[in-house]
Amino acid sequence: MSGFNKVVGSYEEAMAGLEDGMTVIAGGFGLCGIPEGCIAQIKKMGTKELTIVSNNCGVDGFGLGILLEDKQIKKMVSSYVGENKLFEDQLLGGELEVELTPQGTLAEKMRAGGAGIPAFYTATGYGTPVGDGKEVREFDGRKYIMEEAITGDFAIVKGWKADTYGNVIYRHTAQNFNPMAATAGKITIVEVEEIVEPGELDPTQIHTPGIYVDRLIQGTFEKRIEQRTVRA
Amino acid sequence: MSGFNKVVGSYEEAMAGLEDGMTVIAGGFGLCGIPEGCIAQIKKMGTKELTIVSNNCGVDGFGLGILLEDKQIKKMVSSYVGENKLFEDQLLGGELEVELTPQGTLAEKMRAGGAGIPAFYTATGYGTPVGDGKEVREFDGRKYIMEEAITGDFAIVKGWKADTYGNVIYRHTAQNFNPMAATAGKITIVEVEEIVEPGELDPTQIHTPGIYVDRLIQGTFEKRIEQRTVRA
Amino acid sequence: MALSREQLAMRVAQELQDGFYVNLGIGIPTLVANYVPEGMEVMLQSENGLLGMGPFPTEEEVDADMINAGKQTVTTITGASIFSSAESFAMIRGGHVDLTVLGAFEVDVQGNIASWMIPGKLIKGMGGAMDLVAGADNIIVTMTHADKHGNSKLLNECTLPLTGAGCIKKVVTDLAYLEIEDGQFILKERAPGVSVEEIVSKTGGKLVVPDNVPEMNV
Amino acid sequence: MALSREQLAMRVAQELQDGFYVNLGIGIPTLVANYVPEGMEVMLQSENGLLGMGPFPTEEEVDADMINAGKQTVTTITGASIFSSAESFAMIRGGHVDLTVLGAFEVDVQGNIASWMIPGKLIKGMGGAMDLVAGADNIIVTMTHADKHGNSKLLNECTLPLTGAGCIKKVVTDLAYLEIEDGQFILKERAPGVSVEEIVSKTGGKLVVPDNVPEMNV
Repeated sequence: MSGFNKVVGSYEEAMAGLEDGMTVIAGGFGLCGIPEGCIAQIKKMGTKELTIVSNNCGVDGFGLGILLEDKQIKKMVSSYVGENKLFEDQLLGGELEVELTPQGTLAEKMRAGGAGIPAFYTATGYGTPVGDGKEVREFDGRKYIMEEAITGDFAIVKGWKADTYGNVIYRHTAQNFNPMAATAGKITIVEVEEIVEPGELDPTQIHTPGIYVDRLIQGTFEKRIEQRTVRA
Repeated sequence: MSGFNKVVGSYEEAMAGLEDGMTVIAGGFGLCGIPEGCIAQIKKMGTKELTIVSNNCGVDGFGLGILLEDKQIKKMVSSYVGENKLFEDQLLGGELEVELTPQGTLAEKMRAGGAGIPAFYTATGYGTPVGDGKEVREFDGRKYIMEEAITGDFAIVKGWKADTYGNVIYRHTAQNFNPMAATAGKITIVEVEEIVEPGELDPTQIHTPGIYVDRLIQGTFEKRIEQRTVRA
Repeated sequence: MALSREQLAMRVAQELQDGFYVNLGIGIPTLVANYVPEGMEVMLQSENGLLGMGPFPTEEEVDADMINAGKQTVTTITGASIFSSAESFAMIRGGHVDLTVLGAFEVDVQGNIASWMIPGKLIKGMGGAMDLVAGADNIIVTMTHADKHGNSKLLNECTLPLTGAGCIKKVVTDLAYLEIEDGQFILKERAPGVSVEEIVSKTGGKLVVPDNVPEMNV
Repeated sequence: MALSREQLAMRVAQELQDGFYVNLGIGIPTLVANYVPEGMEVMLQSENGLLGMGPFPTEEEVDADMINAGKQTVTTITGASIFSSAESFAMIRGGHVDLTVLGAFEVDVQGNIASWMIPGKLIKGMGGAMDLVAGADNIIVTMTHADKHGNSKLLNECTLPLTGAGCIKKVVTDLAYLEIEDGQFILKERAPGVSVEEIVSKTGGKLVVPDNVPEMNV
């Protein structure tokens, strides 16, 4: 039997079941560690009215930015979205909704979603527009706001290596939001640079255990750099 | 200057500052991955009226159990404490208080304490004695209880290897509660089997980053086994 | 005849599916691992922080740093992962474990379960049981149908302090397989040779008996 | 004379201590890393998930998978650790970072800070700034004392939407170092050659001027 083999052979198969109006949680920070292949597949499928939960929305022509071209995104839940022109146009034109969420709160909302924690309290955003309409509560003399968990119909994740069981490790700072995204999808798809056999990864060094992963695909990645800074 | 070197030379130095009435969070599950040296030092110091937050309380004559001998523990916050006779005697004799906390809630309370999350909601314990007196709240039609974070004056942690900066990795299932305990102490002491130079551990494979660690000491460990089960 | 512990485990094992991540409690639930159908793969989760638990070690393999939630020395299977208790219960609480099997003192028609505390006896603690029952969608309780004094453990309302409220839907006892729905037990299967009458007489809670109650295949 | 960006960074660097874990925001705060006193070690935290950020890479070292919170390619120092964004903000929110340095549009006498949004302009988002100011005990705000139109950025009440409430205690501007206490700014140091009168005239919020206001040592 297939047992725990999560490998699929195509991005069509990887993203099968995605429908208009669904919520997709995406790993990545800026253009670092983004699931390039899954995003391209969503563009190809033309799925519309999507809510995308991702720290950023790519740039013009790359990353999640390409989903703006055909107006596939209805709403972004992000901490920072100011990298592209189409985004700005659609936002100002009222075609796109944005729910700005502090970066740490966003990471924690994803983790909570995956971990069965429906809500938590944080001081982040108290007394700011982020706290508007949210429950305020005092603990030990300090004020906190209640934030609710996020889950997605799909989660799309970029890993470095994975075994066929879906045990994933990330490379350097391409880890970022990916481990939390992986836990928070009803269906979690991980695309990686290399798929290895079970047993090749050290069990104590796995960032995302295979239990969170539904589909695994090997991709190729452009890995565009947003701010190429070098020293002599 | 000393910079980030967390290494101390003795358990006296490691546990300096511990006073009667303080709260100590301890890593370990059963007798696996327990900070043997720190516990022995607490016994030697004779500190009293301690609140100990640990999944278990050791056994008679080993682990946290040795702190019962001189009645050093006022209160245990644990999920399972039924492994020793002295414990039972002191509990029934009213000399010891126990706050039973579900294992997953205990782990999450420690994590929350270290992560600046003062409280969170969980379905665990709703409708049971654990939920008594706690706020109940409904999310998406399901009932949850509010649980508050735990922090300690001290956290005592058992690692496998650490570099001198306090970056720690754990061995096998001796990881258990140790990473969360490490984040939740005002002063966190980690004892390890081996101290290496910075750079010897892979930066992406560190379980506890050194930022959480105040004092680091190399110890020797008996590693007693509670249930030695073998196959032919 | 009432099922043996092994037969109970065999019946529970019929609920396994290929690719399931499974958490097995101490006692009869542990035995389920011995009856995974030929060719099927399941992966065992141990709540202290291990996914992919293997058999007990040989004398040479024994390692104090490799234990399961019952504090027994164990091994890992190929493809296992090991993590913190917070991560382990994130999996459990978040509903990522496909099947949880555990024992109980009592279960009632509302799906309540009591399994951790008998007032008047020393309380040892709930360990991970409350997290497991609250986190799993798919739980099977295994227990004897009645206690040694003949008192039913399937009740209209649990008498002991609860482990979880409204979370149990399937019970396998030594006499029957039952499901819980709309505030009643539904008798689905009988142990071989056990009569419906015996089950009815030993079930304290409201019980629905369909016209046809097949024998278990164990 | 008003401090240059470099002098501002130098003044902030005087607040560093050996063994500090420090998060530096974009702009002037980033420059602080260039003025760590000789022989002192600090470790830079980048909120995308890196503790122990090193200098920019050489051409050969450039790696798309190794960036900082400003999305710049960086390196790691020996003894660095890399982790998820959840872990990174656990550190930040949990108060484990010893010092946070960031810019601002406005700061007020209540310790409120506005740094992320100017209504009427397109809102790009707060990134990690709200988490940073809510999580740190020890925050230094660096900014010019007044905007280019001469309007003070040190106010009795911020006019822009807040990044955080009541969290700022120290401000280093191009004219002065001030602390915030009991609903007022306290003038602690003047930039070399800058008069108390100029600072008073450019400070919108309630300002306490001690008898002796030494010049900064930059």
